[in-house]
Amino acid sequence: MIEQICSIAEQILADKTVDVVIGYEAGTRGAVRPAFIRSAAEAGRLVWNDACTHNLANYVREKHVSPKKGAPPAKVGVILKACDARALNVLLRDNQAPRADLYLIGVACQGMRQNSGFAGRDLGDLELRCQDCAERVPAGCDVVVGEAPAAGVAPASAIARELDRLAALSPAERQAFWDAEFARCLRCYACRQACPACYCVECTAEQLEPSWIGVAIRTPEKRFFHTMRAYHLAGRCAGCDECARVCPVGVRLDLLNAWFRREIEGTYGYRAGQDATTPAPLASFVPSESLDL
Amino acid sequence: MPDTPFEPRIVGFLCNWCSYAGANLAGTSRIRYEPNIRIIRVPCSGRVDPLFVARAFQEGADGGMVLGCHPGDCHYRDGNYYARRRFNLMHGFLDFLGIDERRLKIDWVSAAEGKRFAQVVSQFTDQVRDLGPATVRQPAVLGG
Amino acid sequence: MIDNPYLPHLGHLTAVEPLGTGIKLFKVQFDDPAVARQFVYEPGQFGFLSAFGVGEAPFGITSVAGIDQTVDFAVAKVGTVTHALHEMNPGDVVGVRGPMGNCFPMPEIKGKNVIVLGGGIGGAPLRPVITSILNDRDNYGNLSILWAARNPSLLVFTDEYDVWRQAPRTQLHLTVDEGNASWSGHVGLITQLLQKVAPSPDNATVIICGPPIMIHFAITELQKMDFTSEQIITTLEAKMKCGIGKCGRCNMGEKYVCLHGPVFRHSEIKDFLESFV
Amino acid sequence: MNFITDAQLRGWLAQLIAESTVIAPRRAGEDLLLYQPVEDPDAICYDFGRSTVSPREFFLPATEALLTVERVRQATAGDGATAGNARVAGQWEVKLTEPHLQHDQVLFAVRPCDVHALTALDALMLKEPADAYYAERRARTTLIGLACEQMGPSCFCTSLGLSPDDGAGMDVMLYRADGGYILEILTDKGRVALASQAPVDFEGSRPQRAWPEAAYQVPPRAVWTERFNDPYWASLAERCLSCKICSYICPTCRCFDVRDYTVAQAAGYQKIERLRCWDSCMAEGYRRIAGGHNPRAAKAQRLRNRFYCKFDYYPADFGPLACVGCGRCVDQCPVNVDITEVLQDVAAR
Repeated sequence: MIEQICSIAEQILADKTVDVVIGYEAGTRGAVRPAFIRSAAEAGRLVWNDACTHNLANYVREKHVSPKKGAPPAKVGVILKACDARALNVLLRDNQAPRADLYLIGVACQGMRQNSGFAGRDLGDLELRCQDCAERVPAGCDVVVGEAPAAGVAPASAIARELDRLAALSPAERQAFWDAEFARCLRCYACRQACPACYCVECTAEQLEPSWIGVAIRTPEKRFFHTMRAYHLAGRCAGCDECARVCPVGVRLDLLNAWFRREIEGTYGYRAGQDATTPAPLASFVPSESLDL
Repeated sequence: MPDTPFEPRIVGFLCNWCSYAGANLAGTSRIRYEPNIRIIRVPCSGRVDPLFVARAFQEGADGGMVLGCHPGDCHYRDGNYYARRRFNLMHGFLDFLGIDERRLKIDWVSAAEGKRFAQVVSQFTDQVRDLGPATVRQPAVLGG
Repeated sequence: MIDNPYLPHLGHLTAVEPLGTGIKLFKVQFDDPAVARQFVYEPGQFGFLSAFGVGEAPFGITSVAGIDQTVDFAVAKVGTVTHALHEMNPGDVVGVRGPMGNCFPMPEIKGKNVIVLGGGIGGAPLRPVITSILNDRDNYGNLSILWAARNPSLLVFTDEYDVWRQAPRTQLHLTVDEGNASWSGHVGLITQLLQKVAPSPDNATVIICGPPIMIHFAITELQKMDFTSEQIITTLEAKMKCGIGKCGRCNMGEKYVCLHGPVFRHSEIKDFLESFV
Repeated sequence: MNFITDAQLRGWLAQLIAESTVIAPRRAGEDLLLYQPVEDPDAICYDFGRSTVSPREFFLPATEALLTVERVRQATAGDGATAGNARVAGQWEVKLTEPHLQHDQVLFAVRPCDVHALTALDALMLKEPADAYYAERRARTTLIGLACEQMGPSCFCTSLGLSPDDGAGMDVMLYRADGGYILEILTDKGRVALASQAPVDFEGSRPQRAWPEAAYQVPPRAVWTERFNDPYWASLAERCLSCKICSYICPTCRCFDVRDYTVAQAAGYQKIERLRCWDSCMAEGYRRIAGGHNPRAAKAQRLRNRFYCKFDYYPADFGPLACVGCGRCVDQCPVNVDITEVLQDVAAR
C-alpha cells in the first residue's frame, strides 16, 4: 500500500497538482508523525501502518494559505482515513477550504492502535473508535488506496457501551464521573488544537468581551469549557477522537462527542461529514418536527 | 444558620414577544405563581445560546427555563425552530453531564397565555423544589 | 513576611483628563504618604495600574518625580483594563505597582542636542524627558520635538505645546497621517517629517517611542542621516503580567522588556535575536 | 546513613499526613501517574518511573490568588469625589489581602530531576524581587526524594550533567533497598521532619549505579545564535499543534497569566480575586498586546522560543538550563516534537 501512496504523492508533486502532500513519516523512538512533503524526491519518506492515527485534515486550512501576499494559495494533497475524510467534509461544508485546491488521497484503513503517534510507547489494542468503526474506506476522495476488508467489519460498540453504562447511572453519579474527569484536565487546549472542526479564529474560551469563562484552571471553568466545546462540535464532530488521543491526562472527551453523535443520528438521521453539502443539524430545522424531551 | 426550607433559584429565559408578555399578563391579571423564577428577557428563544443555560447552572441555578413562541408563531419566523433543535439536544446533554433533565424546562407560552405561564412556572418550580439543590453549585469565577 | 512585589500600592485618582480621542491622563495620589515618598522614579520607567476587578496593565509614567505632585499615566482605550480605567472618575481607588524597568540616560544626554520622536500614545513616556529638559534647560542643547499621530485628535499633551514652543532652543514639529478641515499643519508620516526637519547627528541623541513599525522605520531613516546606533534610544512596549521578569511574557530573545528595558539603545536592539516588530 | 523499613516508612508518612499536606505520587489511571495530596500512605504509588505531570504545580499552582480585593462603598462621598458627578455616589474603600499557604507541605517521592527543576526555577523566582508566593511554598515544603533505579526510555538527565540518584536540593533522600529504603538526611528541615522517627543506623553506603553516558549534548550559545533564523524552525513547527501540553507538564516552564475576577457581589460590596494561572508561550495570543500587535504570531517563532528559552535565554539570564531532561515532553507530545531530536538537529545543522 505504501508504494502506491508514495507513487501518488510523487506524481502529484511532480506534475504540480499540489504544492505539498500531508502524510505520515517515521519519527523518533518508534513514533509516527505528520509529514509535509514538498518535492517528489522526498515522497519516499512517507509511511503507512497501524500507527497513522493523526487526523491530517487538521492541517489543511493552515497549509492552504498564500505563500506570498497576492500569490494564489497553496494546493494541498492530504492522506485521509475514513474518519479523517468525514472531518474534511465538515470543513468543506463549512467553507474552510475549497475542494478545488485539495487533492484527497484516501486510504482504506484496518484500524489504528492505541498509543499511536507517541514516542517510546508500545502499541496497544485497536483504538476504541476503530473498534467501533464500520466504515473503513474513505468517501469523496480523488483516489483511494486499498480495499475494504472482504468480510466486512462488525463494530464492537466499545464507546456506545460506555455511553450506555453512564446513561444507567443516576445524574449525581454521572456528575461525579465527569467531575473526576475534568479535575484532571490541565486546560492545555490540546483537544481543541488537535481538532479539525475547532477552527474558530477566536475560541469562546479565550474571548474577553464577553468573557464566557475565566482563565482559571479549576474544575468549574474546565467543566464549562468542555461543555461548550462539545456543544459547539455537535453535528460537526466526525468522530476521529483526536481530542481523546492527545489528552495528556486521559479525559474521556470521546464520550462527550459520541453522545452528541449518537443523539443526532438517532433524532435527525444525520452523520457529521457524511457528505460536504447537507446543512449542519443545528443550522437547520424541519417545521413539523416536535420537541422530543 | 436558621433552618429555612429549600427554595430553588430558577433562571428563566423568556421571549419578548410571547412568554415575557405572558408573564406580564399573569402579573396584571393578578395570577399567583411561584416567585422563584429570575426572568431574563430575550428577543427570541432563538437568541438563547444553550450555553447561557449551562452557565446559569454553573453559577448556582437549581433550574433553568426557556420559554418561546409556539412553533409557527415566531416573531422572526423560525427562531424557535432553531431553539427547538438546540434544546432538544442540550436537555439530554446536560443530563449526560449529571444535571438532572428535570431541572431544565423548554416550553412554548404565548402572550395570551398568562394563566398557562403561571401554571408552567409553578409546576416547574415545584418539580425543582422536590429535586433539591443542584449539585453543580460551584460558581466559576465570573468573567472579568 | 517577604516583601510581596505583586501587592499594589493603593491610591486615588485626583484627576482624569482627556488627552485625545480614546486617550486619558490619570493622576494618582498614593493613600499612604510613606509610599508616596518612597515612590521615586526616573523618566522612562513604568508602573502597573490596577483597575480592581478587571486587572492591571503596564503603562509608562508620564509625570516627573519632584516636579509633578501626582504619579501620572496616559492610557489609550484599547483593551479590557484600559476600558475599565476609562470608566473611572476622580476619587476612585486604583492600585499602582512600580516603578519598574530602567530609565532614559538623562545624565548622559546633558549638553547634547536632543531629538524626541513620539508617535501617538508613544508620546506618553517621552513627556518626562521633555519636561525634565525644559526644567533644567541650561544643561541641555537644542531640543527638537517631532510629534506625530494618526489624526489630529490623537495628538497628546496638546495643552503643553505652548510651553514647549516658548522654551528656549526648543522646536515642536507636528505631523498627522491624516489631516482634517481644521488641521493646517504637516500631513505625512513621522519619517517624512524627519526628512523635512533633517536634524544633524552632531552631538545629538534621538529618543523614540511609538508603535513598533514606526520605531522601525524611524530608525532606518535616522541611519540614513548618519545617526549611529549608539545615538538612538527607544522604549519598547510588550505584553506583561508581572513587570519583574517572572511571567516570561515580554522577552525578545534573552532580553526582557521589564528587566533589561523598557529603554534600549538601538545598538542593543539590533543584536537581539528576536525582532521587536 | 540510615535504614527505614517499608512498615516504618508508612508509619512516618502517616505522622506527616497528620501534621501537614503530604503530596505523593498516585496512580490516576492507566499510564497516568500524578502527584496529589494523600490522606493514606497506602494510596501512594511507591513503584513508579516518573509522574505524567511534574510536581511544580505545588510551587507554582495552575491557579492561585495573588490578592483578594474587597471593595466596600462608603455611605458619603469623600473629598476626592467630583462634586456634581452623579456617578460618584460614594467612595469605595478598598482592602487588599494576601493569601498564605494554609499548611506546611511535604513532597514525598520526588525525583531528582524535578528537584533540579526547582533549583533552576529558584534562580528566577527567588531573584530579587522574589516571588512571594513561590518563596513561601519553597520555604514551607519538605522534599523527600526518591532516587531513580533506572532511567526511563525518554529520560536524558545525564545528558544535562544531572544524575538520577542525585540528592542535591533534597531534604531527605531515599534509595530503594531490600525491605525498605536507605535514608539520608540532608538538611535541618529533613532532620525536623524525621524527628519523631528512629530509623536504624546503616553502616553501608548508598547504592552506586553506573548510569548511561550522556546521549545528547546541549550546543553552545554560539550555535544557537547562528541557528536562530534557520528554516529548520519553520519545518519543525509544521506539525506542532500549538497546544500547551509541553509547557504544562514541564517541571521548569513557569509562564503565567494574571487576571482579576469578581467572586462575590452585593449592593455596595465587591470581592475580587486577582488570579495567577498557568500560561504558555505556545499559545497564539501569548504575546499579543491589547492594540493587536503580536511580535510572535507565527507558530514557528513560538516553538523556537520554547527551545531557546530552555537552552539559551534562561541560562544567559538566570544561570541554569531550563531543562532537566525529564523527557515528559518527549513522551507526551501527540505529534512527536522531540526535544532530544531538536538538540541533535541544532548541533548537526
